[in-house]
Amino acid sequence: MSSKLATLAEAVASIPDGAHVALSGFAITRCNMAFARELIRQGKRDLTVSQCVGAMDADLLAGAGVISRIIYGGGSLDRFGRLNCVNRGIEEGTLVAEEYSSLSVAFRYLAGALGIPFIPIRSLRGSDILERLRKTAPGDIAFVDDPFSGEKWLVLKPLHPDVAVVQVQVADEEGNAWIFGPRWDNEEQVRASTRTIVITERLVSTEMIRRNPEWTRIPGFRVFHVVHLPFSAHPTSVYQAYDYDADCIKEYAQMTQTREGVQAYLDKYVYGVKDHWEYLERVGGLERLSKLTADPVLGY
Amino acid sequence: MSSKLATLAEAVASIPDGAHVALSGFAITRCNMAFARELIRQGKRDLTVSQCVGAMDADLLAGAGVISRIIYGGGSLDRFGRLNCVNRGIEEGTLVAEEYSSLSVAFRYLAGALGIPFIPIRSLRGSDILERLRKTAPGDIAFVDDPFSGEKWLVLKPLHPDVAVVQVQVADEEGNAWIFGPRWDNEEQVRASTRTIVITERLVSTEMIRRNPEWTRIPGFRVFHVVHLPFSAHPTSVYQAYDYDADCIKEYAQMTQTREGVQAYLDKYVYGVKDHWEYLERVGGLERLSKLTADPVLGY
Amino acid sequence: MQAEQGYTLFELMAVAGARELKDGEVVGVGIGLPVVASFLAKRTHAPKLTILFELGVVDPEPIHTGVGLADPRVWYRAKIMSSFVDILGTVLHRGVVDVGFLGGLEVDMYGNLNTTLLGDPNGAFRHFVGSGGANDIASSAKRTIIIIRHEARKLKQAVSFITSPGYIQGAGSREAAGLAGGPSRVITDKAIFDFEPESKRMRLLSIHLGTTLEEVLAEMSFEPIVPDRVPFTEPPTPEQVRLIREEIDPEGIYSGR
Amino acid sequence: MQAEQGYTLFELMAVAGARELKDGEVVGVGIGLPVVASFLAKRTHAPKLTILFELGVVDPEPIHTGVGLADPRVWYRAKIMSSFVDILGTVLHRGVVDVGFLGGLEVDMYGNLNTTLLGDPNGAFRHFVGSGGANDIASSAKRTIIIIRHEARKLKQAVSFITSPGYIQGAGSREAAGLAGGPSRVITDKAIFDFEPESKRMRLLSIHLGTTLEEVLAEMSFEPIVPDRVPFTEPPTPEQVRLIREEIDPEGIYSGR
Repeated sequence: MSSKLATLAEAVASIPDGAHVALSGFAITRCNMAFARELIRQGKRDLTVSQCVGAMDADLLAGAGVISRIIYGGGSLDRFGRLNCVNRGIEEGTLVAEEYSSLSVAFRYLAGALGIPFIPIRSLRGSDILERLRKTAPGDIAFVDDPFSGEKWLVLKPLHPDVAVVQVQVADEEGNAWIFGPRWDNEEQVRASTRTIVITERLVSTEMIRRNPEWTRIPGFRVFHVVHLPFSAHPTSVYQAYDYDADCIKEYAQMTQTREGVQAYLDKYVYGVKDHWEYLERVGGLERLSKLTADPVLGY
Repeated sequence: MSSKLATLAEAVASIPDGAHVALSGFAITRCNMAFARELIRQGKRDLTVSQCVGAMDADLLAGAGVISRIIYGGGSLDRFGRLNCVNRGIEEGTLVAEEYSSLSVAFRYLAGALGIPFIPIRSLRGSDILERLRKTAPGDIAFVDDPFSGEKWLVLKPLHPDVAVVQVQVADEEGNAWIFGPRWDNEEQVRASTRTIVITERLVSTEMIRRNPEWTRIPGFRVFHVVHLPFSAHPTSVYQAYDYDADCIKEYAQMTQTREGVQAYLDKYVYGVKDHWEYLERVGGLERLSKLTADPVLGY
Repeated sequence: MQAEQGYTLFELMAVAGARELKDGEVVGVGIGLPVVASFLAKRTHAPKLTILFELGVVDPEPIHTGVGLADPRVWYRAKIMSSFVDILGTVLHRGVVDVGFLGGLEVDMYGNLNTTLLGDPNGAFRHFVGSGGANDIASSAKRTIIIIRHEARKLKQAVSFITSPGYIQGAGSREAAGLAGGPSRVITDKAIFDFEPESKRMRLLSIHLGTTLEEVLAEMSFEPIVPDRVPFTEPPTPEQVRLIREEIDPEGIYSGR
Repeated sequence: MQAEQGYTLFELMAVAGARELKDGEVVGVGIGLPVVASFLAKRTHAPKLTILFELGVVDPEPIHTGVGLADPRVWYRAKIMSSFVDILGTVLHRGVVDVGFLGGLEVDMYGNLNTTLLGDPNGAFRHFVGSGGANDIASSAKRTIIIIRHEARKLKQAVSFITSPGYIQGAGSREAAGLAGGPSRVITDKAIFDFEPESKRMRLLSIHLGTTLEEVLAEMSFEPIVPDRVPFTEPPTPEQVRLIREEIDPEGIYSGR
C-alpha cells in the first residue's frame, strides 16, 4: 500500500553531498557498513556524520574522505583498536570533529526529536571538552539561568540530521522496524532527523508488525526508504542475526594504520567489488557468513 | 535474591499523608483501583496526585477526600461520563487543581526523569490554561529566552513525585515490569519519582524477564514494592488481561453525581469490604470476572 | 432525520472531515467523529494516512467500536504502541502532525476552543474535561479541524475559557503568541466554515443540504463572514455511507444511531 | 608475576574495585576490569548490585567474555535492554547512579582524567577514544573509582586534556563548576589512593603486597599525600580468585592472561 522498498544504490543516491547523516552504529555493532561502502562508491563528498559513540561506519567514511565533519562523543573499535581514520583526520586537521560525551549527543538528538529548542545538561562542565566546543561549536552550546533555582546551566542545541540511517533486524516495507538488543541512540536519531533510511536484515509483512506493536522502535511514517539487505552490517555484528567478523575487523584495524593501507582496504573491499553481493563473496561468501550466524538463545 | 513482594496493605502503609503520588491510570484503563480503595480504607489524607489524563483512580480518591491537590491535563471516564468527584472538588474549591495539557504533564515527568531542571514547550501559549497556571502554580512555569534563536519560550519545572504507583500486566519480584499496549505517561512517571510501587496482574520469575529484556518498561532497581494482585484495576481494563466492567463504571458514574451517592458507593465497595478479595466477591466474584477475561488476540 | 437523503448529519460531517485529509498526511485524532472521518479517509482516498491517538497508538484497525481512547477496542491491530512522549512529543511537538481534530463545549469566531468549564471561572462554574491533548494539538499541528454542534450556546461571541487557542484575537495574535498553524475548518451539523486569511474570522464555506443560511446564522452568537455565494456541502456518496455503517461504526456508537 | 601469592595484580585490582561496591548500589561500568570487579561483587557480598552499561544494558550475566560494550556477549541474559537516554539520562543524569568506574590515559593529582589525546592540543597530538559516557559518569555519578596503570607517564602533574573532571583544581573547584560527587578511589597496579577531604589531593591509602612506598612514588609525576602509616592492600581470597578465573573471565580476555 505504501511500499518504500529501494535498492541500496537508490537509497544512497538520495543523499546529497554536504548532508548531515546520523549513523546507527556503536563501535563494532549494527554499523551501516554496506551503506558506507556504497556512499564511497558513489563518490559522495563533504558529509557531516553524527552518532553518540563513533563506530566503524563513520571511520570507514572518514578514511575514504566522504565526511568532512563528525559530531560524536568519542569512539573506538572496542578491543580491536582506535578509530584510525577518524583520529588521523583529527590529528592532521582534515576532519572537523565536534567532540562531546555520549549523553550530550544523545540529549542533542532527544531535543531534536522532541522539537524543543534547547536542553539543559550537567555533563561537560569543568572539562576541556567544553573548552574545545567553545571554539569548534560555539553556536551549539550556551549557558542559561534556570528560572526556578537561579543556577546557571549549560544548554545544548538540538541536532536535526537530514537523514538517519539505521541498521535493524526486522522491518516491513513501510519502514516500521524492530530493533533487538540495546538501541543506544537510534530511536532519538530517527525522530530528530528529517527523514530516515532503514536497512534491514529481514523484511516482514505489516501484518507481522501489527502482531507486536510494542516492539516497533522506528515509526514507518518517518521512513523514506527501506533497503532489505542481509549481512549489510558485516563485518560488524547484528544481535540475534550474526556475530562480528573478528578477522575482518582485525584486518581493517591493521590496514587503516596508514593512509596507504586505507587505500588498499578500499581497493580490496569497496572499489574492487561492484556491489554488496560481490563484497560478501570477497569476504568468503556463504560458507564464511554461515559461521557467523547467531545462536537464537545467545543472540551472537 | 532481592524480593520486594508486599501486600497491598503494606505498600499503601508506606505512603505518608501529604505525599505526591503519580497514578498510572488513563480514563478507564490500568487505573490503580484496588490501591485507591486501600488508600481510602487506611484513611490517608492530603495527598497530591498527578497523571497526564485524569482517570477513575484519581476520581475515586477525590471523592473520598484522600487528595487535596491534582496535577493533570484534564480527564474523563470516556463515554461513561465526567470525573464527577474531581470536577465537584474544583467547582466547590475543595480540591486544588493544577490543570495542564497531556503533553505539558508528560514533559514535566520527562524532565523529572532526565534530571534536567526545566524543559521548554510550545503548548499552553495563548490559552487560559497558562493564565490560570500563573495563579495556581506560578513557581512551576517560567519564560526563558532561547539562547540560540532569541525567541521567548515557556519552560516547565520537572515533576518529582514521591511515589509512582503503576498497574502492570507482568512483573518479577524485583519489580522489573512489562506493560503491554500503549504506556501513556507510565515510563516517565516511574523515572521521575523517588520510588515506585508496582501492582501486577501476573508475577513471573526473573528468568522470564531475562528472556525478553527489550520488554522491560519499568526497571526493578527503581521499585520498592511489588504487589501481586489479580484484577486490581477492576472495574477498569487491563489490556491483554481483562476488559473494563461497563456496568460497574456506569454505576460509579451514576452514584458519584452527588456527594451522598459517593458516600453510598464508598460504603458499598470500599468501607463495606475488608479487602480486595471481598471487593471482588461483592462485584460478582469469579463468575463475573471470568466474563471480563481478555481474548488473547483482541486483547480485551 | 434526512433519512430520505440516505445519510445522517453525522455521516455528512464525518465525510466532510474525511475530505479534509490528504493522502500521506499524519493526523491526530480523538474518539468519535474524528475517528470515523480518519478511518473513512484511509479506506477511500488516503490509504497512506497515518492515524495517531495521543496515548501512544498508531494506525489501529479496530473491528469493534470503543467508548474512548482508553478502550483497548480502538487499539486493535495498531502498528505502534508507545507513549505520550512518543506521540505528542516526538511527532506532534516535533512538527510532524499535519492535521489535528478538535471538539469542544464552545468555540468563538477566531476558532478558540473551550473544553474546560462553563460559567465564570472566578464565580460559579461547571468544570468539564479540560485539555487532554487538545491544547497540544491546537499549538503544534500544522492545521486543525474543529467539529462542533451548531447551537448558539456553542458558537459563542466569547468563550468562557480558552483551552485550545485558535487565532486568539484575530489577525497576527496567534503568531505573536509564538504559534504557527491554526484552525483551517469548522464543521458543524449545519455548515462548514473556514477562516478569512487576513482577519482570521470565521467564514461560511458551505451549508448542508436541507439547511438555510437563516437557520445557520440564527444558531450562532456571533456573525461569521458570509460570502456572496455559499454553495451546499457536497453530500456523502452511498459507498461512504456504507463504509461508515457496515465497517467503521457498525454498532452506531460514534454516530449515536 | 606474584604467582607465588596465588593471584595476579589484575585480580588484586579487580577485588579492590569489588570491595568498593556496597550491596544495593547502582554502578555504571565499562568493559575490562570494572566488569570483573562488578560481577565479582555481585556474586559475593553485593547480590543486589545493579550493573549498567551506557548503551542500554542492565544486569547481564555473560557466559562468554566480550571485546567491548558493543559485543553482544556481554549483553547476555540482561534484565533490561534500552538506550543511552534511558541509562545515561533517566538513571545517571537523574542522580540514581551510586558508583561509576573510569579508566584513562592520564590522571592528575585531583583525579582529572584524560581519555582524549596526548600531546599539545594546539600542536602535534595523538587522538584516542575520547569520552564516550566517561564524562557523563564523572559529572553525575555520586562517586567514581578510577582504574589506571601505575606509571609516571600516566600519573601526571597535569593532564594533556581533561575529558572527565575530578576535583578540577582542588578544594571547592568542583562545586564551583556545579558538580557534586567526584572520584573516591584510584586503584593502580601498585597502590590504592583516595582524596584528602579538604584539598582534594590524591592520598595514598594502601600499597599492594610486594611493592614498596619508594616504588609507588618513583612511578608518579606528582607527589600524593602520604600518611604516616600506609597499610598493605587486603589481598584477594582464594574464592575471589577462583570466581574470576573460572566464572567471570575464564578466557582471560579482561585480565590479559
